[in-house]
Amino acid sequence: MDRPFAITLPVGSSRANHTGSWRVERPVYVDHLPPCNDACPAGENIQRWLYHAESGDYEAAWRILVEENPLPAIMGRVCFHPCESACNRVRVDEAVGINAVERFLGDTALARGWRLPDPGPDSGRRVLVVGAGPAGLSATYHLRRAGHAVTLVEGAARLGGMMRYGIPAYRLPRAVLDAEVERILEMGVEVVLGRSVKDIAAARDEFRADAVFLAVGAQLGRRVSIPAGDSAKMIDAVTFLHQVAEDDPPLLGRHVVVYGGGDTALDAARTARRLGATDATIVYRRNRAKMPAHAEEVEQALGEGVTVRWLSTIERFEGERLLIEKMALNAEGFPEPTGELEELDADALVLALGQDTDLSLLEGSEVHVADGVVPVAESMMTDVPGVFAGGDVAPSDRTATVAVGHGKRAAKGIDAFLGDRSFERPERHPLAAFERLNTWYYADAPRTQRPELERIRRQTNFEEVVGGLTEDNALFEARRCLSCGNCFECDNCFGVCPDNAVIKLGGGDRYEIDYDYCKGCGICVAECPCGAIEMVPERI
Amino acid sequence: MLQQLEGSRAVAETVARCRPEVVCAYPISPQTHIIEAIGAMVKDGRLAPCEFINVESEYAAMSVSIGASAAGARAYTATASQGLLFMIEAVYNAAGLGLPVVMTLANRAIGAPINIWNDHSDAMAVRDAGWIQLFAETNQEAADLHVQAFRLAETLSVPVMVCMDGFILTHAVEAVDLIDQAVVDSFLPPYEPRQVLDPDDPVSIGAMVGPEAFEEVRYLAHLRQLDALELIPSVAEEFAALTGRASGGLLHPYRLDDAETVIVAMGSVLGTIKDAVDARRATGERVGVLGVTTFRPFPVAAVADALAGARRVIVVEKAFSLGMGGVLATDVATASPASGPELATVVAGLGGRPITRRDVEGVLGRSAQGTLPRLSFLNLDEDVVARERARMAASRRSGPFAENVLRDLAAGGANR
Amino acid sequence: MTETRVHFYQVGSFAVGNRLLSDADRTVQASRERTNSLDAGHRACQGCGEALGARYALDAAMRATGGRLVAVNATGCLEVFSTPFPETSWRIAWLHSLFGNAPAVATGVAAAMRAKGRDDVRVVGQAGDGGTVDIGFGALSGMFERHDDVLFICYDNEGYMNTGVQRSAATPPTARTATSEAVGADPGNVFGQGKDLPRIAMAHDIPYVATATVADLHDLERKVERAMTFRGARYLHVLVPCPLGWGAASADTVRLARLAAESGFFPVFEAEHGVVTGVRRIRRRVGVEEYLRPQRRFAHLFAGEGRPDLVARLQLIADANVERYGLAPEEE
Amino acid sequence: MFQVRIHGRGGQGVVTAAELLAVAAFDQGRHAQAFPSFGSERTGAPVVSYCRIDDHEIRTREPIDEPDAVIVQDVTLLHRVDLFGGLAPSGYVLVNSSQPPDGLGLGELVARLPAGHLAGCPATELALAHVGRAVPNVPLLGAFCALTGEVPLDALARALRHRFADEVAERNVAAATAAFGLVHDHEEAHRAPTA
Repeated sequence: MDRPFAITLPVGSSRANHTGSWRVERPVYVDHLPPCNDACPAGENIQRWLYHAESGDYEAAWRILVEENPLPAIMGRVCFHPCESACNRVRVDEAVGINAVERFLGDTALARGWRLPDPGPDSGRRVLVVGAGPAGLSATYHLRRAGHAVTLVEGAARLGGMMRYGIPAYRLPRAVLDAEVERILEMGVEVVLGRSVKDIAAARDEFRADAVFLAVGAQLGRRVSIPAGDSAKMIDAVTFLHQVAEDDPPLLGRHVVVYGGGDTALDAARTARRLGATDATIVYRRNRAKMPAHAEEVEQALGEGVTVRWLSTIERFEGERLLIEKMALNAEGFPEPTGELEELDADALVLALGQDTDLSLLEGSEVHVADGVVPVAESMMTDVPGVFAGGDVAPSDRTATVAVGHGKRAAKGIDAFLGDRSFERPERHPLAAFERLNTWYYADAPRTQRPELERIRRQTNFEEVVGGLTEDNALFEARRCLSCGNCFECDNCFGVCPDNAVIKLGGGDRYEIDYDYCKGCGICVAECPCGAIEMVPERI
Repeated sequence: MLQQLEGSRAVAETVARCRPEVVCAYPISPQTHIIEAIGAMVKDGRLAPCEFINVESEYAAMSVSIGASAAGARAYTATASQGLLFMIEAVYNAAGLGLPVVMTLANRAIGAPINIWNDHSDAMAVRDAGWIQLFAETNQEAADLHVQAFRLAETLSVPVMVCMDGFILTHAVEAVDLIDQAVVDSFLPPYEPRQVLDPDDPVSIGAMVGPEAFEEVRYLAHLRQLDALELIPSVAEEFAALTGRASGGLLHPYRLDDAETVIVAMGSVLGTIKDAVDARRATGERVGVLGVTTFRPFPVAAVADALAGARRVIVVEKAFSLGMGGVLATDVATASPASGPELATVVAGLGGRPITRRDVEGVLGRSAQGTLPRLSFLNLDEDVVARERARMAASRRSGPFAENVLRDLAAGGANR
Repeated sequence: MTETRVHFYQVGSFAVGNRLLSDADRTVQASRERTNSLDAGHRACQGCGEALGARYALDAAMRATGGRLVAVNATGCLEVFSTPFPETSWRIAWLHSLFGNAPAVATGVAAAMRAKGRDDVRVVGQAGDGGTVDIGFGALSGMFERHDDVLFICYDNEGYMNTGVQRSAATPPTARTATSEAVGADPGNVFGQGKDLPRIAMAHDIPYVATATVADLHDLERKVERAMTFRGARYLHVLVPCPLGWGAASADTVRLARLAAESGFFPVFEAEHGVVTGVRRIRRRVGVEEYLRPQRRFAHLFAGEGRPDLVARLQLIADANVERYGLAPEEE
Repeated sequence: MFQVRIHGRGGQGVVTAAELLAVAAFDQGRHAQAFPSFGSERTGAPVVSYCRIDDHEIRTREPIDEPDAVIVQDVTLLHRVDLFGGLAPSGYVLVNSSQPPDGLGLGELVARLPAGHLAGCPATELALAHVGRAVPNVPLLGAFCALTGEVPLDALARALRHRFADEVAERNVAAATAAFGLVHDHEEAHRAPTA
């Protein structure tokens, strides 16, 4: 160097000074489990598919979605989205409309004819799936992906189970159901319709199945004894909806009363309205807050003219007249009879008091049944090796989404069983708690957009006639995702480091800390919007 | 071309021919005429390209010069007295950074008490700053020294201060042969910096240097000063070859051959002293004069050589270090030959007090008689001093002594 | 169904980068090609706001000028921690002269460039608040009034941190420094003193004056870029929290800068030719207490029974800023 | 060497007068040195300037204590400032006045100096008439040329033309010439009896 000694220095020479030695704590990148993923009964990687949807790559998003769930257009309509209840954004403004985006992706896939992934290489093993509801279909899909042959046996005339016979068409258009079911069948499935399996062991032998997945659902409407006159027309909701689904609706008359407080009660009441009932009244013994039905469903039902008599029980049903007793909440919040009676006009009473499973096919088998359901291990296997059970027959919440999740887990359990491997659920990351987020960085929805957004969100959770999201709105909604717990490459850490000690790898490869220079100040951690960096004590 | 013009004007014209690219101006007597004239030349386009900047202080004047020089421009400014002290931090800084700024110092006393007239206190206050300090004897030399100053500064990467006596030279109208532009251009090539702020080849200039290298940096700067001792005479010779004028160099000896008594001095007073020496020589006294042109770096060897034959050396200087004595004299003593001449310091001309030929002859006379003390103050009014001392002894609140002295003088010494 | 264009980009323009934005809309800092004008290996404290601010501003200036930039630095933390011999952290042409003369030195560089016909090369002068509002003030004012072609950036950490946290004319009232100790009836720095340099700069009628913080990178970079569209003297005043001097956690540097702006205690605005042309309105307004509490230099306001009277006076300052510049969030 | 000391007040061109005189002497191939009294005086304050003229190089820098000529640009300075200290026995005195020296109380000087070495000149009036400004310096220089013969009038005229532009130069030359004429005639009148 011919420049003046010490007065003039060549640029960037300080890189020789490794200030990383100052550090007592080091930042490390982590991946935490987003609450939406955590809450999803189907085990969807919601945040990941939203990530792709955010950039408008809907096919990539859909492909990640169907890694877990082959029925997004259906779930985008019927799922009660616990993901949204868990969403951290609730504490910023409102939850991300995950369900609506899922539906958008599902519909887009159907419209563009995207196909599910090809089946895996033939394993030479066969699995008997009993019941073609969401659990059975989900299991079928995942088993095919693993390369196992599937024989799908369904007692009804058509596939879909409760999705077809329990959920009214205004919530789930049959064209959507058919299309998503058909797409699974395209993977190559042996289907046997109209065949009720009576003996599980015999059927296993008959179909030369190496394993069985039992997913017959809960098809029996629960009855209670209500003093009633001979002329009183009573029907359980499951039967009622099933008949409607088969285009053979019973004649209920103009005044229909539905007894119960679950979603099925609402479906029954709303269906009755559509069938011409001038009034459909739900009688429920507790108050609105205690109603097990989902709030949106209640809202929609009320909007359609369904009336609800909360805090009421049915005392007696004599043809055309129903006597109900008013209840009052006691100090503990439980309803107690008041003795106050009231009459209602009623041509028919629909009982929506819950469903039971028909497990007669297990009689004589060694499969253990307890409290009307089949206890299963984590792999969804019953006491009997090779026999798995899921959906409504397994102890769990009885929703289509849970069933889809069961189907997936059972398929993995079966795959492990067939491969003589032990089943292990993948390790779950710690939960990405709201407290880890720096929500400052998330954009507020622009003011001009908010009324529109609210309208859209209203639509998304409404019934079919309202329609799905436009692409722009789906994109907008996807972009509301906070990416809790997982780096989404916002460059904050790269930018806010006073020591240039964050290396940007780019192109989806995120970042690395340059520990040669990182002094451990922790700004990157503090300013990471999604909590994907944490400080750990320096190893000494 | 020989012209009859004011010293400041001669310097301004000469500096302009050195093609400075950035000139800073802040008014302070007695240098102001110089930058006024340059400003006019820039404004009317005679001097171009050149940025003439009216700064808000001398501190800024030197700072702007530092920035300009570091960016590769030839930078010039002028100041005096308080102005130099106000910029002193930047004066040191320019030298420390090795930036070849050239500055005219129109020498003036330093207050308090405020005094606008000539002496050398200002130049002495920055003698350790790392600048080359050249003292002009005449306006001709003042003008010529600026051309040499740019050449020296840029060759060595050391700033150069051309010192000329305020008013006595800056405001004197006398004949000066202004150097031709072509001669300057042949003598002074465009500035090629050793370090420069260039976005295409970025460097950091002005790093913090700790104990591990500071001494080396300072020593390197000292070596550059020693290099200057070699370069200054050769540049002066080259200049003489082009112009026929003996401006610059380390020393100006006058009638030193066989001189037993040598007066050492700097600046314009040398003319008066030469007249006095001639007068004494006419009476047969063996006296001579040694003019010091290059004060920093101090030409120790050359001074020793020049004084080798002297028996008495009298340093007449326009500054002194309070509580010690002569400043130039101290350097001369350091340089004095082994023969050990008798050394006397005469502090003279402070705050513009005239030094006449008669005064100098008086000094020579006292020296010859052996009555010249080692340190004396020329024409000091001992009575005034004694009376103020008495006032101070008599009363605690004797008041400001400068004002007391003025009042005393105005009253014709009756104010006892 | 109404079609609505998407204007919403997840983190919008709050984060440093955003894969959903076009390159042009991302910050300079989001780019792997950024200059890193101040490079790694410097000796600033952990979490130094000034190191951050300097890289932000100079990288933006480098982009705005296509790399034709020279920086002049006053003495201070930034200079000391960036260039201890034999290492420099600068990747740009950089000069340090003295504490109080950076504006004048920058003038000199600009003048040299002009004389050499290098109008493409632009000059940035930079100093801390001491070098700007105190010791460098005369030189800065001179540079302003001459309209020299210099962008001067003050990295304001509200005190003399390099020398061990002493009070400057930019230290806020009640703040404890080594020369305004938190003792006596009026602990910390006194009320009613200090210089509002952005407004003083505006009074010079220079083409551009702006304030910014290290908490809003987009805003800061845009202001540097805007400043570079003007010729003449320009001034940018950047609030850079100092973990050491403020007694704050090193991780809180950006957060404190954000709270300073969101409380209204530090108004973020810009002015052209002496007229305020834009403000960064508060997004989520907070009281000054939220800003002050995490800083030990204000600890005496909250210790024991606290000094709610002094906090209230500080709140009045924030309120006055909100009023003067119209900083209130749109909802208010 | 011929040394001139000029007294006046700030604003009367005292310093310029010395400089013009030096330039005129230089024009004659002589060495000349002009310098002010180095004050920081303001308009109206007493001011002194000096000019040395010689045929050899002038090295000395000391103020002129023993002038060969004293020019008084403002009669109000008379008797207030020591105007004539050190004046050579055969020196010259030129006063800006239309009055005779006796009337100015300079009888002692008249007696001391050789005949014809003391002259008055209504320089202010001449300046007003020719230049339009009450600056007496240039007419006094014209008078100086006539009084001392140290510098010829045409050299002064060239110095004036060097210093001033066009019309201003000519007006000054006219003023100097008029003054020269007045003093010259007066001197002739003095010499006539002795001739």
